Amino acid sequence: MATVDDIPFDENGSEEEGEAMTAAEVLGKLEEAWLNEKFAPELLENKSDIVECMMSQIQEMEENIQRAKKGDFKVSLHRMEIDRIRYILSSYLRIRLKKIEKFTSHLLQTEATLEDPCLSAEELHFAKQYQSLLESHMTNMALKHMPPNLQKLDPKLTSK
Amino acid sequence: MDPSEVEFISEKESISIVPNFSLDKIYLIGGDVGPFNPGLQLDVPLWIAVNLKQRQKCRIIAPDWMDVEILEEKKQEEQESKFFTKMPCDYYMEITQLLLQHAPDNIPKADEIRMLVKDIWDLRIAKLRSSIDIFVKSDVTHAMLNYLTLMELNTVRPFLTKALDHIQQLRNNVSYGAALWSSQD
Amino acid sequence: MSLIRHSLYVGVVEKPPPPPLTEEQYGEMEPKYPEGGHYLSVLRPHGDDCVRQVFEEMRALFEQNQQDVEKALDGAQAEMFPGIRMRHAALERNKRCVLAYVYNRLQKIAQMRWEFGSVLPADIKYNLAEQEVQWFIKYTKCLATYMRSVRAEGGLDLTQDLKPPKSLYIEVRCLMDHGEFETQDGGVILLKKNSQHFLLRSECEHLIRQGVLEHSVH
Amino acid sequence: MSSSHDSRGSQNFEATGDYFSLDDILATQERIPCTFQTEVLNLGYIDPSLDSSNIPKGTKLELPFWLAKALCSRRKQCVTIDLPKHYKEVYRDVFNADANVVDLHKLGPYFYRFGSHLLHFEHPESPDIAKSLLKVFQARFRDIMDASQNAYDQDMSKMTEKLDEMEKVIFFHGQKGLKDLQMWETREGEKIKISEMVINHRKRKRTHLDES
Repeated sequence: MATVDDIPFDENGSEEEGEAMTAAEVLGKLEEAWLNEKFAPELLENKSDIVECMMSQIQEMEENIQRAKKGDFKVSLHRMEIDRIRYILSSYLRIRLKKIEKFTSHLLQTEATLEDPCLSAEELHFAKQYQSLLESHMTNMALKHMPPNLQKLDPKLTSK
Repeated sequence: MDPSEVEFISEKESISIVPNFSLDKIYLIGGDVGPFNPGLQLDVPLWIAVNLKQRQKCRIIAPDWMDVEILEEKKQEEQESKFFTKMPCDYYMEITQLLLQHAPDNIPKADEIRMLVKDIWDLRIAKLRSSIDIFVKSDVTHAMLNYLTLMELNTVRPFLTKALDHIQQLRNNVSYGAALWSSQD
Repeated sequence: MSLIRHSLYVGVVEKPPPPPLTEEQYGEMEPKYPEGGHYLSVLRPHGDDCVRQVFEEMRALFEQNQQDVEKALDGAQAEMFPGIRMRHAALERNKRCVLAYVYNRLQKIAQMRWEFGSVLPADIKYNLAEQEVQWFIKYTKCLATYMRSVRAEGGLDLTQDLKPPKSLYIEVRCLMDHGEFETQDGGVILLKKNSQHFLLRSECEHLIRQGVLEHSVH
Repeated sequence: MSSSHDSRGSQNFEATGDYFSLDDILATQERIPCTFQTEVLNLGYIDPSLDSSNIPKGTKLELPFWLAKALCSRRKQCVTIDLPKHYKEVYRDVFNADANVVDLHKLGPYFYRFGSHLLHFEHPESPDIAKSLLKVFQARFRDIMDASQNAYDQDMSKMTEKLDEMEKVIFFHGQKGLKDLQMWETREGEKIKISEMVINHRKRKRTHLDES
């Protein structure tokens, strides 16, 4: 039976400047990104490679745990670690999502002009959907009932 | 940031334990831990130490700085210095809290330690408040708050960012007003 | 033409913004505050009637302005101009107030998804306009799509893991009869009022947040 | 989440970001003494005391900021404005003497925000107003900070009722920091809690049931 100790470390490390990172290094990067995002008022560049790498680390570890003996003492430590990492991941993505909701139109406007996209592909999709939900609701509830020259949202006023 | 999050970060710190069981190395995502041999001291992350202690699988060794004499000296130094002194550990507050909660039997003179850490904390927070007040009243735009720990900074952070935003706005008003004045001359 | 006396925002968050241009000196408004300047987290009923009144006022202001603009084009520019400007300002102000009202309600409704979960209590729903209920459903979908798209099987539920984990299992007390509950390892337990359980934190966080279970800390 | 760090100058109170802000809507509702420099046809009804269908030239009215601003643009000034009294020199002198005793809430719950908006009119006293706003806050800051950090258990309404809205926000952030720390020290913070909205919803339901 395979044990949880058979996790290969370096195989899944993401590439940065040609050097493979260990899982521990990726985790360190994730923690750094999380704290930076927490303290920055604006949305920072996405780190989706790190997120993806950690997600697959967790997944792999979970699969290994499935195969391990129940009640194994080691297993509980692995599970606790997974819980800790999952907390960082979800807190990190949550902070970003809240910022995206707050600055949607501004972010969508500037995203096109940026060399490195700030939003991940999934976040961009969310932002676009959210923006269109917002706009159509504003139109239906308010703007379309207003006199013709007042039916537009002035992006200069409303995007932050 | 909630203090529980600062504590969460501090739980990564390494701490010595003496296990009473044996187990091979564990390959965690965050790095290897172990092997564990009964009676043999080793370093593990704090969250593991606390977990093992809760299951009565180890004895925790208090960090060097968690010592009445050292802390008394530290307190003295903090009292005498105008500035913040460097703390022996960036997570002194969190680690004290966690160890005194989960392993008071492993910490010599636990109550005295608790008092001393609290005293040092209070001294530093009072200093922090005066520095903030001086900062707000002065015209400088950057403060050097060396040697502050994350937990200390964290207790004033939301409040401070709001206050500084507000001050910044009012300062901008002044320069805006001054610019108007000169353009009218 | 008369400006309609209305009190927009009876339906808004607990702190009512002022009414836009009203008939008598714009109406004195003492905003009532819950502690801390935070808005109450439960929405009052949607102020349909008030909003409709604002739209009517806007229509009236707009029509009057159109007439005045025509007169201005016929040469009465100087006389008409100040009135046009005043009405235009009132129109923009009304627009801003209504939009802020709609927008701030939406923020609260989005927040509800995070706090109540994807099903709203009936009496909360009752306070929402039909379109707001629809918006809640669409937002829920949009969020679900995003959470599913975070790579790995099943995605990542961002509405849980709100606090740093301390232990795998936690002790909980049941605050109400909730019926059977299937645990992650396949077992079934009965969540009966006042019963106590030892559950995986990750499987009962939602139930705690929704007030079915209470987390006991010793 | 952190606040929006705006640092684009005083104009930003009216520029982006604040359009949907209820606080800003309330602040721009504060009134300013205005004198009409032109007659305005058909709008006499906005003030019942006018007793006329038009607003005659020379009429003095207190208009909300948003309206005064629209009538004051550089193109053509329909009204001239006077400073609201608590931004005048007499009051500025009072603030200078001891800003801490002043009840800013009474003087206008949006003392700073409205004051900043006032600069828009480029009144000759604008630079002094701007300086005074900054000084008042600098002088009051210590008390606000200390009160917010010292007395979590005491009844703070005496303190907070004299604060401007912005000061209140700062005060409550301070209180929250202190409360969070205390919760952490007593290990209460570990507890996973019922969400705020669910609590409020339950409370309301209960009072509702009690009433009926």
